Amino acid sequence: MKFSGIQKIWSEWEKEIPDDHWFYVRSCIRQNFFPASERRYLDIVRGNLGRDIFEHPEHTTCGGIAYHNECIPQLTQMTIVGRQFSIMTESGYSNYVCSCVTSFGLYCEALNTWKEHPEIEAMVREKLWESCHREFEIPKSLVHASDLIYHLRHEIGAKAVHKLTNANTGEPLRVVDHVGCHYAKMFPTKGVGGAEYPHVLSGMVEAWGGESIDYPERRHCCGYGFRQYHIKENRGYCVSNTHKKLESMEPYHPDFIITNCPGCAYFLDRWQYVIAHQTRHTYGGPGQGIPVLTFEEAAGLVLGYDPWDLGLQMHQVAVEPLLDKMGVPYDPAKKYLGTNGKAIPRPELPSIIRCC
Amino acid sequence: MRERLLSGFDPFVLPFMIGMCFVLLYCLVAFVRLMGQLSRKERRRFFRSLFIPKNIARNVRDIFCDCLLHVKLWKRNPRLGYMHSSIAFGWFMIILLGHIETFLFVPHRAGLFYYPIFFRYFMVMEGTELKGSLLFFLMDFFLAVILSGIALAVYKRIHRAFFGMRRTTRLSLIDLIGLYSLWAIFPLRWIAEGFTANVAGGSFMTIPINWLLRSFMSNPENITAAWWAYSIALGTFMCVLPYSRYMHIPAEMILIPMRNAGLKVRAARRGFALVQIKSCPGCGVCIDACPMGLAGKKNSMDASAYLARQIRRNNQKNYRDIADKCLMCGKCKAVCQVQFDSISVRRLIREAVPYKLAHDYSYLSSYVESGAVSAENPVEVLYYAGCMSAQTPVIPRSVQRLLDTANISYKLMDPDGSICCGRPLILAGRSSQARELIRSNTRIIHSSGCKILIVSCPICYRMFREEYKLKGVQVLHYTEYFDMLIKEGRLAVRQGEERIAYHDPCELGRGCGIYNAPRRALSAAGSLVPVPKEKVESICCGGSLGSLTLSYQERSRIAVGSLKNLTANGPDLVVTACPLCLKTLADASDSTPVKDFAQVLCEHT
Amino acid sequence: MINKNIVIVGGGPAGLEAARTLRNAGLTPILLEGSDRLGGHLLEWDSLFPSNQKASEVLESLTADLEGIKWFTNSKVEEISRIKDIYLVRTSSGYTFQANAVLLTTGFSLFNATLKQELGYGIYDRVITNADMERYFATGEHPCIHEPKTIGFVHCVGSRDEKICNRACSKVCCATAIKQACHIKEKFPLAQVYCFYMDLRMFGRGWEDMYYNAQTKYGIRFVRGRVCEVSEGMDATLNIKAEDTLLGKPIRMKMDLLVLMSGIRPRKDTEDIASNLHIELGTDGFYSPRDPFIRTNESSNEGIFLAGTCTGPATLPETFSSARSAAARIIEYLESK
Amino acid sequence: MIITDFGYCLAPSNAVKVDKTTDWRFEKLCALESDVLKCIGCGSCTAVCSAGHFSQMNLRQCILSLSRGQWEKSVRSLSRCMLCGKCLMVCPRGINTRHLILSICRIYCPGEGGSNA
Repeated sequence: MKFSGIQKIWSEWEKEIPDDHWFYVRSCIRQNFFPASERRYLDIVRGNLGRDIFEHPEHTTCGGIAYHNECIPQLTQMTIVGRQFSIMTESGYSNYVCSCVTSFGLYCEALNTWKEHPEIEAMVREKLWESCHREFEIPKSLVHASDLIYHLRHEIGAKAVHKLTNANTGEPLRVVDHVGCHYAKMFPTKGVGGAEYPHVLSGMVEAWGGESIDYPERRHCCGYGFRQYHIKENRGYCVSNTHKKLESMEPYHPDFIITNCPGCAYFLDRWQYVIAHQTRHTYGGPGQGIPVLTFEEAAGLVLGYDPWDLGLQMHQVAVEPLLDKMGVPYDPAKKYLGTNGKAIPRPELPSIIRCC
Repeated sequence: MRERLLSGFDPFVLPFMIGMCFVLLYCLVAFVRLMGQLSRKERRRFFRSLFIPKNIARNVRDIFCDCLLHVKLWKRNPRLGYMHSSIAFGWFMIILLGHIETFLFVPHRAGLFYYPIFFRYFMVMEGTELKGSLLFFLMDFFLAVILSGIALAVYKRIHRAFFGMRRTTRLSLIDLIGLYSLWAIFPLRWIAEGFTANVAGGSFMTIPINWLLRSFMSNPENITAAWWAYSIALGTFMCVLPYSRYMHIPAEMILIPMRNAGLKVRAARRGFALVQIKSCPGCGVCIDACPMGLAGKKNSMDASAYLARQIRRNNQKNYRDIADKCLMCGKCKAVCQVQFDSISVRRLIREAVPYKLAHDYSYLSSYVESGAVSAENPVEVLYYAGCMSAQTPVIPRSVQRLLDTANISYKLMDPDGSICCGRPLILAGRSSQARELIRSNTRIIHSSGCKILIVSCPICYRMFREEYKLKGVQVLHYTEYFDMLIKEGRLAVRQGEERIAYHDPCELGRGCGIYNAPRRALSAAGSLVPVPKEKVESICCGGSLGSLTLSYQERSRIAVGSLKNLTANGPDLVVTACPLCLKTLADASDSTPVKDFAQVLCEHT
Repeated sequence: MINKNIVIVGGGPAGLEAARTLRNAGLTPILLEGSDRLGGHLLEWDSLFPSNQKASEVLESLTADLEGIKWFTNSKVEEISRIKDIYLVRTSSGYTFQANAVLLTTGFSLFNATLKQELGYGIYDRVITNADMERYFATGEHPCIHEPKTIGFVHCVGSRDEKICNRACSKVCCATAIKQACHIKEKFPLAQVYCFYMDLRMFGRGWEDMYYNAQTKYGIRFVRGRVCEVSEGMDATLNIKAEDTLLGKPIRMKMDLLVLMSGIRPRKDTEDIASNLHIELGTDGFYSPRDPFIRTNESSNEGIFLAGTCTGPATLPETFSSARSAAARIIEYLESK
Repeated sequence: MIITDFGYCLAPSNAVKVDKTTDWRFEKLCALESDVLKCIGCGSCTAVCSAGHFSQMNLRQCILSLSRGQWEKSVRSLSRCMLCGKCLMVCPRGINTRHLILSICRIYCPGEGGSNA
């Protein structure tokens, strides 16, 4: 691998990320799967980095899941996007940040469609006005939440409590990344580093002391694939894709997987359990999976947040070996305590792959 | 005439005796083993035939004509015939006369093998007897005949064109030893008898030698040396005989009664086939006959004589290669002096090749059941064009047009894809696999309710005739059928001007013996030009499915050679009656047009 | 006519051949070459298909006798202006030449394979281009070629690809790929060599024989399908993804060396020269001849002539013919003036 | 193998992993029958095939599959061959198709594995 070649590509595929004053929209599924991620993301950006990021309680889904499952037509979905933008406009912001990669792709798609076909934009404005008497302005910039962290990665690195290194040996942790398909594959210019060699996550990993590892199926889909997953009969196909990715990264013995997409984090994590129960194979050594962190969780760990505050107990694959490696202190007793200090229901422990 | 040595023995006879005993023992063992290889039925048939008077007479005649006089060879090539028969018959007569002499003069020595052979050494002549002189004359006469044969044989190795042969068998080392010892036997006998001619008597051959020898070699020691040399030559020849092509001498004695008993080749290297292989004298007639020689010089090593040799040597790779390459045109068998059924042997060798993948034709049954040919409105004539005809559409089209012209109501058996007749499988040595195809086609034929099956491909035709049991259905090649129609006046053919050279497809001619029907029919349409090598002698076009390994370059060289023979007398048109020959020859021909039989008839109706 | 000036822009095969032809006709052409050596792409090539003749030999015979030709290296053309029938050609070396006719033999540039990011040229050590391969053949050295076991040749890189705005075929890559494949197989007889092609366009004389020999003599395996993704494995081997379209299945393979057949693209300065001289460009970015059959050597601007690959992909013999015909056309033109 | 029934399971990959397929059979075939390398995939053999008229037999595809180490299915389809020789007549590269088929039948044995071994 020629590092100079990659750097050349990265320098050619940089994108402009505004430094402050953001309007933040959440992801539907991330809030369910890893509810702490978004909360801590806001904490990190506001608290640790001192930036202005605004979240409006009235924002909704972008309609992506319904759209990709062909439950709603594109015009409906674009009208929802218009409404989101109108909330941003009303709140006085113009830098739009979304937490979800699917949404990011959709926003890009909508903006590009409107650019190519102004008549569609006009129609959307009309529909939005008809339905809820709102108006919107096109955001000045549209970025994904991970772009922001990428932009601020060196600031985070400077404030790091724990580096992404092995606390005992000092060696950098080996990290594989998985960038959500809709992040850059649809509009390569909209992703940091483009579609083939995305830099958004590996940039963070390197800035925080880890080693980013290139593996053959790096660009492959995590296996979610919307309607593929939502129809149960097709799930074998979904899990096969994840299986392919895991098989490809296994020989590199990664310490964890970092992703920027809500669905990917969920599926790469949960499918390890399914695969273990179908093939008896685990990818992080006997009984061990490969922990999957969202970029917010990774940033949180680096900045010294408590693992349970970051919601790491919600993971299927046990994160404790990783925490031990990084030297992150944690109290096993508090793992299953809710934010109010009361015990939450404990999961049934699977037989083959460790979850704690 | 009396014995010179009272003991009746001299050590020089030992080489001969060793050789003789070895050969006899070998032949005995070989015979017993051979009998073991035959099935009980075959054995019974063989032994029974030995006692049928008609058969006995036939055996004697055949042995005399084939083994000694080489009548067939005489017919084909008189010079070669003389060469072979002079040695074989002459030697036989010398041995016979030797025995007669022994019997007449020293009956008590008749039991000794060597006595008749070395008679002149052991005897002393006292006075002249007419009986003796006559025998001496006869002995010398046959010796002279043999020597003339050997002189020809030596000359043949220098100048084979004298015998009209382009190629002769390339001999192996052991064959060469056999050959040279055979050549040496008779001159040495001449010299040895010449030494003793003044004592034991002689005639016009030996006495002059005696004078000559005595003029510069007076030492009597030389006498024994010459007899030793003679005996050693004999002994060497006998010792190498079982391992050389000369094994054909004893083998043919068995071959002829076995053939007359009606045995068939059932295994490639056992039983009757083994006798045939051992009977091959390597005369080389098949080498020039083999079309493979047209493909290239080294291809002549694929002729039957070499096949027999490789089998004798038990060289599996080589005999498999030779067997696989053969076009199976059958010409070698047709010209063979010992009627070596090399085609069956080759087919059986191919059958012995192990395959991991068996054929599966179960898919055919649904096609057959779906009613490939409708049983409604049965007609008398069913026409099977065959697989190959799809590549030569002029044939089925012409056949159909002729049938229409003759007002024959007929049906097509394979308007929409043929099931192969199965002959290609048989030729490839997978005959048991062909059964399913035979079954399917038989069912289709019977379900059509036809009485006559016309076939335009000779390969299929031979298959239908030999392997199918089509009760109540007459199988006719289209040449036969149209010949019949013309003869019966149902098909009128206009006489044309063209000079036609007819090519006999191997499977139709040598395979099924149909030579005249196509010629008769064609002569109604044009005038037939004689072809240098035709009918039995016709040269395969090179396209034959019989060959498994021949490359297309080799095939096309054969085709060019075959075409050269056909166009030797400058015909306007080359006509054949086989789709494969048509395509192969047409591809090879750049001046003379090549047409199909039916096509020509069609153009003249 | 003797005193008329002809300036030839570009000292590659077409320029050299045209200059020689004009010289042989008694004229004194001026040959301008931007780089420091005459020869153009021939300098970078080791051998030429289908005869495997060394490129250096061809170049040698082209440059053996340059007497009567005024040639200048390091003379990049900066500007060409027209005053009535005379063209003024100003070069980077500071000279200005007067010309009654200008012949453009500016040639082509090889497609920049880094633009096909998914193939990893410039990223992965073992991905090289046809030009790198020629350099390797010429020098026998390449840091990443050590006894490769599996070698892949990817045809049509930068050709027949609308994603990089080139729908056209580059005409010579198929033959080059097969030539190089046979060559590398000769060097590493144990290697398994694959050619990934979209269509095999072996239309030239003797080319089909090359293909036949590649199949039979060299055992090169041909896969009809485009390599569309390359990634690096643990030991720097490459994992490639393609579809064997004849098999109807995607195939995955490990490769020790992947050679990209970069196609023929117009030079970057083609557009500048065209706008400077007001001559037309085709949609493919190459100069357009005045008509595609008879006046193939004339540009849309009088007095400006074209030859060689600046008018589109061409084989070397075609380039030479085009150069000679351009020379003949220029002589006709000058005589008619 | 499967411990928990999720109602779905891993689907086998459709991709051919060329370097994971054992190739000695094909090498043996090439040694025995160098003609196999000549195929240009024109499909003439398959177009005229007598057996292909009634079944799935496809010599063109079989040759290709063998060269990619995928013999299982394609070799089985060769068992339909009637050896009629039409393919021999049409092959533009002069491949001795009949003997090629026989050689394949000698070397390859279905049931010995060979999809993605």
